[in-house]
Amino acid sequence: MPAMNMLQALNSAMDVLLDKHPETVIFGEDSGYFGGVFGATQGLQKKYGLDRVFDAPINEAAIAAMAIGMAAKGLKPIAEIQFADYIFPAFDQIISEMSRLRYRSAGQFVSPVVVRSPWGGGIRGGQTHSMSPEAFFTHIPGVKVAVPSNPYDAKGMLIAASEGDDPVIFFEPKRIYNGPFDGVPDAPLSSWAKHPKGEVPEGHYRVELGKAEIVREGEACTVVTYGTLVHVAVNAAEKAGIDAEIIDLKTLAPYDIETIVASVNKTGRVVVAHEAPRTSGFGAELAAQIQEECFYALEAPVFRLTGWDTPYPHAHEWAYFPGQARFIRALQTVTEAR
Amino acid sequence: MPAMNMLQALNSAMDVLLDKHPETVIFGEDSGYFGGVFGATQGLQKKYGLDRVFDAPINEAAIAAMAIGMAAKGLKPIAEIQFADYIFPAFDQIISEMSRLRYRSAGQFVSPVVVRSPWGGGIRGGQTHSMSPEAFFTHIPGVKVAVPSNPYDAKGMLIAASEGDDPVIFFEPKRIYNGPFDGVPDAPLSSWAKHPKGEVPEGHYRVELGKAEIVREGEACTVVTYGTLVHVAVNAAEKAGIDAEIIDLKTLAPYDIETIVASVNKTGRVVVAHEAPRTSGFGAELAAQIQEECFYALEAPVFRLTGWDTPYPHAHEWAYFPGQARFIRALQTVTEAR
Amino acid sequence: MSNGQSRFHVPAPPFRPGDAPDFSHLDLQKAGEAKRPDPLTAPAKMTDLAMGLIGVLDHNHQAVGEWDPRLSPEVLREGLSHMVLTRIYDARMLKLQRQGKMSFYMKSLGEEAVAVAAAMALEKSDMVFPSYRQQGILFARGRNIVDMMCHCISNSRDNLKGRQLPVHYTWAEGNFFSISGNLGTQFPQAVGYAMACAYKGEDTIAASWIGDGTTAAPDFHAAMTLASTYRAPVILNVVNNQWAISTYEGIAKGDSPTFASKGLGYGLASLRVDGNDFLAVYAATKWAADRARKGGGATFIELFTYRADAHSTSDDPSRYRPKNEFEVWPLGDPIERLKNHLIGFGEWDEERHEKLEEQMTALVVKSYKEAESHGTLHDGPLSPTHTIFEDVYATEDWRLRRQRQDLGV
Amino acid sequence: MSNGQSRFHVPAPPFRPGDAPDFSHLDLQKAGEAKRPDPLTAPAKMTDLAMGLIGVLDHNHQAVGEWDPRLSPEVLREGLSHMVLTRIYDARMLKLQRQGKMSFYMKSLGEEAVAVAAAMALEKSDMVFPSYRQQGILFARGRNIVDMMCHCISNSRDNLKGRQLPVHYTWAEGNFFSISGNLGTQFPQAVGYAMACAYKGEDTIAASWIGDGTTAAPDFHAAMTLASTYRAPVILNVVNNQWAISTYEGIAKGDSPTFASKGLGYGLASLRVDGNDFLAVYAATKWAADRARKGGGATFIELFTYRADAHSTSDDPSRYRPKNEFEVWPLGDPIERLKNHLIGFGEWDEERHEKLEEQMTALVVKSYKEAESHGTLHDGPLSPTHTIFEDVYATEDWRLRRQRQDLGV
Ligand SMILES: Cc1ncc(C[n+]2csc(CCOP(=O)(O)OP(=O)(O)O)c2C)c(N)n1
Ligand SMILES: Cc1ncc(C[n+]2csc(CCOP(=O)(O)OP(=O)(O)O)c2C)c(N)n1
Ligand SMILES: [Mg+2]
Ligand SMILES: [Mg+2]
Repeated sequence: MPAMNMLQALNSAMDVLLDKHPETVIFGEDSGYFGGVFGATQGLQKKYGLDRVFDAPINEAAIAAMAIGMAAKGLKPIAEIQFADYIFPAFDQIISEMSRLRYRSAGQFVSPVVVRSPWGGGIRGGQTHSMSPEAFFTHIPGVKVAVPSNPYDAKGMLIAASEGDDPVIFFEPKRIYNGPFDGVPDAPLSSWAKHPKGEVPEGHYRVELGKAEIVREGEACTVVTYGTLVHVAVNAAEKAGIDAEIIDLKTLAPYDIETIVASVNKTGRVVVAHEAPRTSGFGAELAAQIQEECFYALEAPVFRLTGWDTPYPHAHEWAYFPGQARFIRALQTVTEAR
Repeated sequence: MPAMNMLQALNSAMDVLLDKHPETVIFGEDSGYFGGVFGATQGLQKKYGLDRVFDAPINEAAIAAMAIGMAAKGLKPIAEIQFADYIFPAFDQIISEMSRLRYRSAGQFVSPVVVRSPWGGGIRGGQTHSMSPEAFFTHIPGVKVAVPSNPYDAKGMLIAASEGDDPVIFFEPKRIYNGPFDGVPDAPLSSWAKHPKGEVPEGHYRVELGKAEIVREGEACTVVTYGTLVHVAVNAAEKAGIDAEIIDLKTLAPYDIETIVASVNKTGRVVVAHEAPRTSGFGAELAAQIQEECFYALEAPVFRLTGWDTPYPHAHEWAYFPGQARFIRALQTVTEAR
Repeated sequence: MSNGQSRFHVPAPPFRPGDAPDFSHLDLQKAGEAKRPDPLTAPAKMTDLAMGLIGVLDHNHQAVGEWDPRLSPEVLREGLSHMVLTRIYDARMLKLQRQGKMSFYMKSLGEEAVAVAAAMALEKSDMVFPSYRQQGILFARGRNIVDMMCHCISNSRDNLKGRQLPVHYTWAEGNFFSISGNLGTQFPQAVGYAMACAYKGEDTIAASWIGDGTTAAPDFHAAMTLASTYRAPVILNVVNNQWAISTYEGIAKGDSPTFASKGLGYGLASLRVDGNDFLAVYAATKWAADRARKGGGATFIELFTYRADAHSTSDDPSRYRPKNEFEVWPLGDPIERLKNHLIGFGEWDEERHEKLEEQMTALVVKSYKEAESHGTLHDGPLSPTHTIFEDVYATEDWRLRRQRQDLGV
Repeated sequence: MSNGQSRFHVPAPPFRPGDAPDFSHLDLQKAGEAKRPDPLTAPAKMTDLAMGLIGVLDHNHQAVGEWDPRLSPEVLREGLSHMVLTRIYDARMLKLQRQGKMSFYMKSLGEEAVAVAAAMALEKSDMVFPSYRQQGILFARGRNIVDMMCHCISNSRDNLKGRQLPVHYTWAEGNFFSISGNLGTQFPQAVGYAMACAYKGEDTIAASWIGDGTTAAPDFHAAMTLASTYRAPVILNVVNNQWAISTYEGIAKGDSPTFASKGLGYGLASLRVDGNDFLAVYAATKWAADRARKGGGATFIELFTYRADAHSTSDDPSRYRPKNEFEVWPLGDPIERLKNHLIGFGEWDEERHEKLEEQMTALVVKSYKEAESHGTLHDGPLSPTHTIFEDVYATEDWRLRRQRQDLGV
């Protein structure tokens, strides 16, 4: 199997989808000829033509609306929002329309759109190229939310999302497009080629949404996270020598409650982690649900390790990002409680 | 002191603000000549003139942006969004601009805008006139979120919001504009004139944001809620004969953690309640924070009583709304646990 | 336009309650005067059509000029019949709403031609994305009235399972999209749908309608930009009935010469049409559909009309505009005009008209009886309660399953 | 425009890498030809100004026609000097970015006149809401270069405390609003600001700039609608440099005749201006400012120019357009053109120009040394870490206090 980085894996997923399904169309700002500002759609316009992979005007609401209309007519659009920070002009189309079309029409019309968007910080993008707005979307009934953490999942989940029947907000942790990241900003970049999930089949396969994966087994505590922080968590656990069980959630809506509960019932201690601000972040949902379901198993409060309740700062990015040091401290706090 | 309903109290607040502060301007769809679809601004254009209270085009983004620009120049705009369901076109202006202007300019520019919006269900409004989108806004650093539950607070909080230095999203529980609601849809409407908080001073006063209020003392459990459900909670506790302590949160961002923690440490049992969908609702934040701070005091999991993870249905509104029956069941569940 | 120094300007309508409305300032282009270019004409060569007013029926109710679609008396009578039915249905539903049979209602009084004529000019396979005020389309496309009513009273046979407010119809079989309560959102969706029709190589097109107030919405710009850039086979209609809720057209229009002229900056074919002239609406829609089907791209149409009644059952227009505005409104009543046109050449008479009204009234009354037999909002039966958990996703996930179980349904 | 049947259409630029660019199709109105109406003229009476091209400097670098602002040689030399400084500053900063001194940079190469001339035509008390490509305004308004650099390298003296990406300046003292990374959002804010100026009875106006690509954004429509409805004293500029990132103007423009023509449907005064002609930009801005100050309301201006370098340090334009496009671009280089104009009537020469460049280079180099003495992004010192918790609200609440304590700062 070839080694692919995450961008190549996403590109390959779209290649497979375009090839297999004539209804697949792909568009976004700079997504056509140029292949996207990160290159995720590179070469696809050339291969499949201007009418299947094309540039869209700088209007994220228009991009979402066009996708909804197309999907209602049976196409399978994959729309790219250039940065997750720029998804908000499309928020109304997503919450009021995309998420509800099936419901309000009692199934007569559907809009199984995939919205891809580079997501998260760690690339010195400042407050408008770093956001992790996933929590907003998990509060919208009718959309699914997915965040892969490696090339293998990225490809398989994108195919599953596009072949599914529901709208999916598909966030791509851009910090790990080119290699996993252990949470130490100055360390040399590692490569996906050395990571087992960097091996990606060429053809069609699916990684179904809604299933989490235990990426590291352990007894001392559970870490529930997704995206870039999966790697930071693994490295922090190694570094701290803490026997943490680490769950890569992958899909946030609907999230895989069974896997979480089983793990927490075993460990009794939990860290939930994300880059987004703390207040009303997705960690709140996880903590609330875990305390409800595992109340009698918990030996310490669910610990929320998150970004701060501030915009994402530019120069002080690493004071904001929940990196290795803060992760280790969190693991120690929950495992040492009582 | 005169008895006022909530609309009259809000109208009186704006009257006071327009009179006292020449920088106050008020606008929104149908807010001018007509006085708003619920009448909150009735009579104000006539009294203060077309340039102080006026109609805006049907573009919620434009309304927010106009308010931001005006506030940056020193005005104190109060913008009305006709229904909270229609705030999403303005979401980008609120999250990317209003909330961050002070931060990204390091205090050189500020945008202390108040966005008022009728909020919540219970008036047969169907899925586009019933939403409670408060959780979204509590996840935005830099905006405050307020939800009064009675005329006295509505007036005092609106004045405090407009005289404050930060942007405030001010949600008004429209179900209780004209009278408190005990959660039983077929019961005759009661009147604010009979409620102590229906007595509202004519002139200027403030109810500062950030402070919750214990509206009913009790020992058996704590209920943390806001808006319409405050009344449903009180009535459910009475009806069920459960000695619940009921906290009217009033401000959601930043919320009054001290009042909550003190109560939960006393009761050891909690219901957090809202109308919005459960997943990633504001109840998640409350539950997450409570379990963290009161872990050793809790005798039962924090119970989330919420709307379902569906759009707000029209005909089945009362199957969606967390009414008296569900409230009583929640109180029983937490108090009876173990 | 100026007093020589910058000042704060807020526009206001010419007439408020108590004023005597007078539309003599309107200077409307006369019926028959507008030229009808070939449907594939370049937009720049027909900008006058956005500034004038395409009309066919003159003040003597004669069809005049190049835009006359030359319809047969049968078709005209059909149009008349749909409009009469629309009006009678609306009136009846309003009454029922007042009696508490439904939570809400919205009439289309005075603007029936906009919907009916357009629907008749389109193919039934064309997808329509209407606002809440084009119920006329449903009658023109032959939807079962009992079904419409079952939706409005949210009963057990409501095809939307009680999920939507009344008048927010959906009818996939009739290529009638799901109406959104959010203004403007469907305008760009219609463009996307039309693009997909072209992508699939189909002959089908899409059409959408928004109100004058909604032209201010962000999604208006999204739709117009998409339609222009991708030359989508779509017809984008603005029903300028001159009022949003209490807000007059000037708040959305500002200093625009006409709503139709907003299309010119996008390079779209842009027509301003007498919306109370059945023949003109029919002809303009046909022209635009032709243009779209032949690869000429989108057309933007302003339908100049007047909202003769309240915005909805939630407002009282006498609080914000003179009561008799509609009476002095120069473009009249679309039903009266078409009726008089038919009478004018002997294809209709007062007696037949009365009979038509009676028939339609009877149909509506009878249909409502049948609809009510399937339940009402207040007394039920409704769609079963467990259905509120369906159709959120294609399949129920654990959260919805648990919540459904929690509710015991 | 059509092949006789509906089909899927996606526009594409005339030239891609490898093609020989040729702008002969452009048919641009010649300098001096456009009429200059009184600034209070009604928009409908000057629609031609949105279709043509207002220019002053002809191909012999002479100032011609009614729009010649008749500026003194001193003012022209000042403008030239600001433009030269802008270009040298940009070039230097790019180099420093390549050396890792800052995270990101955006040049304004080839479009310096747009910002500099406009800034000089406005009053310093007028509030500007620029995009990230009008750094020229800062030079024209005399901002300290060291301060600008301290921002770009996010050091301890960055007036934005390291919170913003480089080039996203704020300078309240200079009435330079905080630049947003989100496209288009500030366009309607500028209108609100201008309305507030009028509300307060001040003479001050506001001006904002967006790119060609950003005209597609929803907030474009918000701004234009507000500006029209409330006749705000604002100048809304579109810098049509023909490229968004890799996306050519046609994706935003669609079939619009010109970007300027998008103003006509809003009833706004709409000008299309040679953006590489310092005198034309100056004159048009002055005209619009006059109009606004006198109560004539808003003006919409398209500044036709060309983005001569990459979008930012994150893209390589040779991947999406011919390398030599700028060289054959008919409107030339704004610095060369103003320089030659001055030389043409003996108020400038090559020697003085070289000296100016040397001076400016020296100033930039010296300034950078000073800036660096206050720290750099990589080596610090930065603004103290605790400042990341400041300015979220007017005062720190318990959440931020605890989080700050948690981080130990
Ligand atoms: C986004 C949004 N904002 C506000 C509303 C509330 N609203 C419903 S109808 C209406 C007026 C619409 O006027 P117009 O577009 O002229 O349509 P008409 O009703 O006249 O056909 C308003 C403001 C809404 N439904 N959606
Ligand atoms: C809302 C939003 N969407 C997307 C982007 C990403 N983006 C940054 S600059 C740019 C291109 C802008 O082009 P244009 O408006 O022509 O301005 P120019 O850079 O040419 O001056 C894009 C797409 C953004 N910053 N904001
Ligand atoms: Mg209207
Ligand atoms: Mg550009």
